[in-house]
Amino acid sequence: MSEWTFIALLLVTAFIFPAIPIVAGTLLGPRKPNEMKNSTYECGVETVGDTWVQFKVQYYIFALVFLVFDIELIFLYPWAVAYNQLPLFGIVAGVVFIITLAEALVYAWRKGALEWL
Amino acid sequence: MVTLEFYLIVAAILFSIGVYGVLARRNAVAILMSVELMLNAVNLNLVAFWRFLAPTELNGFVFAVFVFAVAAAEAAVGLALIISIYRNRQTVLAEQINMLKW
Amino acid sequence: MLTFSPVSVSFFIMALFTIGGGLGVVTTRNLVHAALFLVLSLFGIAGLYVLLEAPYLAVIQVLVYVGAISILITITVMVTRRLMGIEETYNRQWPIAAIISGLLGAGLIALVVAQFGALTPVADVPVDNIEQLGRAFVTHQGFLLPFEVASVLLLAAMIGSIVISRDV
Amino acid sequence: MPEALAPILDIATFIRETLLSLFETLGASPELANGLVTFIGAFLIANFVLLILVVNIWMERKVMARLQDRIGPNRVGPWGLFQTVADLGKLLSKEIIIPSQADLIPFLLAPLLAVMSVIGIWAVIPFAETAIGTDVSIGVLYFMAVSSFGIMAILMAGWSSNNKYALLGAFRAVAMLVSYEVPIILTLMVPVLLTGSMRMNEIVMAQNIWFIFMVPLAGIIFYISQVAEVGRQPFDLLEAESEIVAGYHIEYSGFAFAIFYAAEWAHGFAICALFVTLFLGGWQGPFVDQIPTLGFIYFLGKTFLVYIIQIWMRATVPRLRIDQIMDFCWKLLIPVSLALVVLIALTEGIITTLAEQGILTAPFLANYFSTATAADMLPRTFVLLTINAFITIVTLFLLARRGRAERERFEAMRQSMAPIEAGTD
Repeated sequence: MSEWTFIALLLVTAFIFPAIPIVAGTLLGPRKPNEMKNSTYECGVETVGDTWVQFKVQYYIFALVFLVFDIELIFLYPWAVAYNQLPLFGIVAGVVFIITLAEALVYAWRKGALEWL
Repeated sequence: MVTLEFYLIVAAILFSIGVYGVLARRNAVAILMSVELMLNAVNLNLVAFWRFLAPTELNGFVFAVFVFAVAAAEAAVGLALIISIYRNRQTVLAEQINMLKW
Repeated sequence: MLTFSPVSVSFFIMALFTIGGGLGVVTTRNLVHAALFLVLSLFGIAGLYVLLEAPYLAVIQVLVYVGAISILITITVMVTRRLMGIEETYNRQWPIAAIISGLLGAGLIALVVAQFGALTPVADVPVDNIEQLGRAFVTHQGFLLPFEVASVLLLAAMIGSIVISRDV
Repeated sequence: MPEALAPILDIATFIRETLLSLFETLGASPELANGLVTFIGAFLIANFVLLILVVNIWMERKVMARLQDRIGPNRVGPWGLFQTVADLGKLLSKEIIIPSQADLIPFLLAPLLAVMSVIGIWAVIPFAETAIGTDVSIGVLYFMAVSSFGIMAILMAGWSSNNKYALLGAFRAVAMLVSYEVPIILTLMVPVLLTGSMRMNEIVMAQNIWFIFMVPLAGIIFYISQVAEVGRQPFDLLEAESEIVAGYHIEYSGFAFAIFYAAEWAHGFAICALFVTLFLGGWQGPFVDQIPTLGFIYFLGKTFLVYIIQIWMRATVPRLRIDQIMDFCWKLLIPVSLALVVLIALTEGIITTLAEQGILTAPFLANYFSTATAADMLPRTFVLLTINAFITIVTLFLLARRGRAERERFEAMRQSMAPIEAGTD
């Protein structure tokens, strides 16, 4: 547990450190807002409404394939840790797992889901 | 020392929040987020039981790991469905998705 | 019972994150804010996992939820954005929903307090927990079948969602 | 080892013990003293990360300048060493402009999260055998988890600015970062496979032969993917000025911008430290088991060397297009790293099984997985290098065939276009 105290303290410190100059900057720094300055930067043209740009599904698919590999990691890292003591059967079981997921990659590739258009 | 009941109470509260979200929100994405909360409440329960009742056995731990995998699969398919419905019907409000066929 | 210690203080902070984030998810009207609250809530749960001496699960919680699922959700919010006004986000049955979930929560808490009063851990977590897990995943006595089924589940989930989200 | 020299030989332990006894004589309980020392350690690491940034930025500008036949900063302080400090002073005195349509809380939270994700990485990096923030049992996964906050920060920044360019930049960035996380996950598994542990210090200690010499392919893929993860050149299209102005931090100014900038630079240095820890032997070096303090020197020396390579890459390689970046990741790095993991596992499984059955009998196969001495690791190095060479050759062969096909297709297209071109002239 004590090892996580360190991490908690480090993260809190890391959060507070940059927060101080930002707060100081907003409080002490120059503050002369005007309409032009505070407008959104769009190369001089005024923004209309929200930024409602429609996004392509492509972004979703990349995140999706990533998610699948992320889950793979949950199962494979314990396997990798135990790897040195596993019999051949155990190693093959892990390899089968990887290959099943590689099929997912092959499918996405073949379907053209990995092309950036 | 934090005893088992505190973890279970947190999980119970989170679960009911999730139930409320599922029942009360209109947006399908928000409903999915609430489902995600419920799943996590259950998972917290599992891990707490594992830690307090059978820390030397792997069963509870493994169960939690598999819940992760299922939750991820659920989120992926659920969000894909929402995107698909949005493209076909231009809506993500749950009460407007009431036709079985279109 | 509860005494003042670093563990109990961090438990309360994390519980606050979890429940506060959860409340944020269901009450905020802005969906991107809801996704951010979801991240906060799930991060709180990761903290609770650390306190439960399951750092592996905590790290995975952060990796999978903060690193992947919340991004997926945010992208979905952006992709389905055009109709996502700031107007009302509750349906007509929200008072009933509030009552039902309140009752459910109260019932669950009563049950929990009655059944699992002040239990303390029966043993320590083995040090080579993760190694055992890795071995258990690939042996007959362990979880070989679920392990391989999980990979098929992920394959199916991925193929399914690619098919669903790509059809025009 | 002479007793009097102990503090110098192992300076980290010495400082820790001194502080502990100091706090206890001041009347603190052992837990409190421990907590205070932990806090001081965390504070020191956070400071180290931010202070070394000054050196990093200065070094980057100097090396870049030399590579481009310039002198670089040379006015503020000796050799322009205080240029960064002056820049910081300037940025501090500037206004933090908050766009009127921005979403205030995520807008200000995003840079903080970005810095947090970078400083958090350093918690598990061993500077020397006795000087590691905390040696958690899942160190390798921990830094992956912490860096995923960086992605969240980018999304928050892009969304809360309420700016089309920022959002577009953020989405591109996220798509790219998420993609390059996959090869990192896969190649990171290789050191874990070789060591049988996820503790950073154990991974370092296992490297009597540096892992880069055992699995060069994994090391190179890991490094390239990490460089992409930082978004440095040649993968810097997150802020491609000519296309999306500045990417996700377009609306940031003053110190809020400086913090994003700092996070990016610190991340660039952190990945060098990670690469050194995982593949270049970390603090390992001659005499380090007698004098642990030397570990600092080896570690920082190697890290700066790797950092210079990064600057060198920046100065030489042109920026890639986004489709090229994606193709490079999904169609080259990921298949290769998958093949690497699968082949390593299969080959080693078969070899050890054969040795157990007594079919393959060689004395060195008895402790094939041992990492105790460099000599013990030699047979494994040989096997792994063979696998690496095999995969490299196959990959190059496939790439060459692909390239030839592309060229032929292009030539054929030009042939068919030729009469039309001639006609229009």
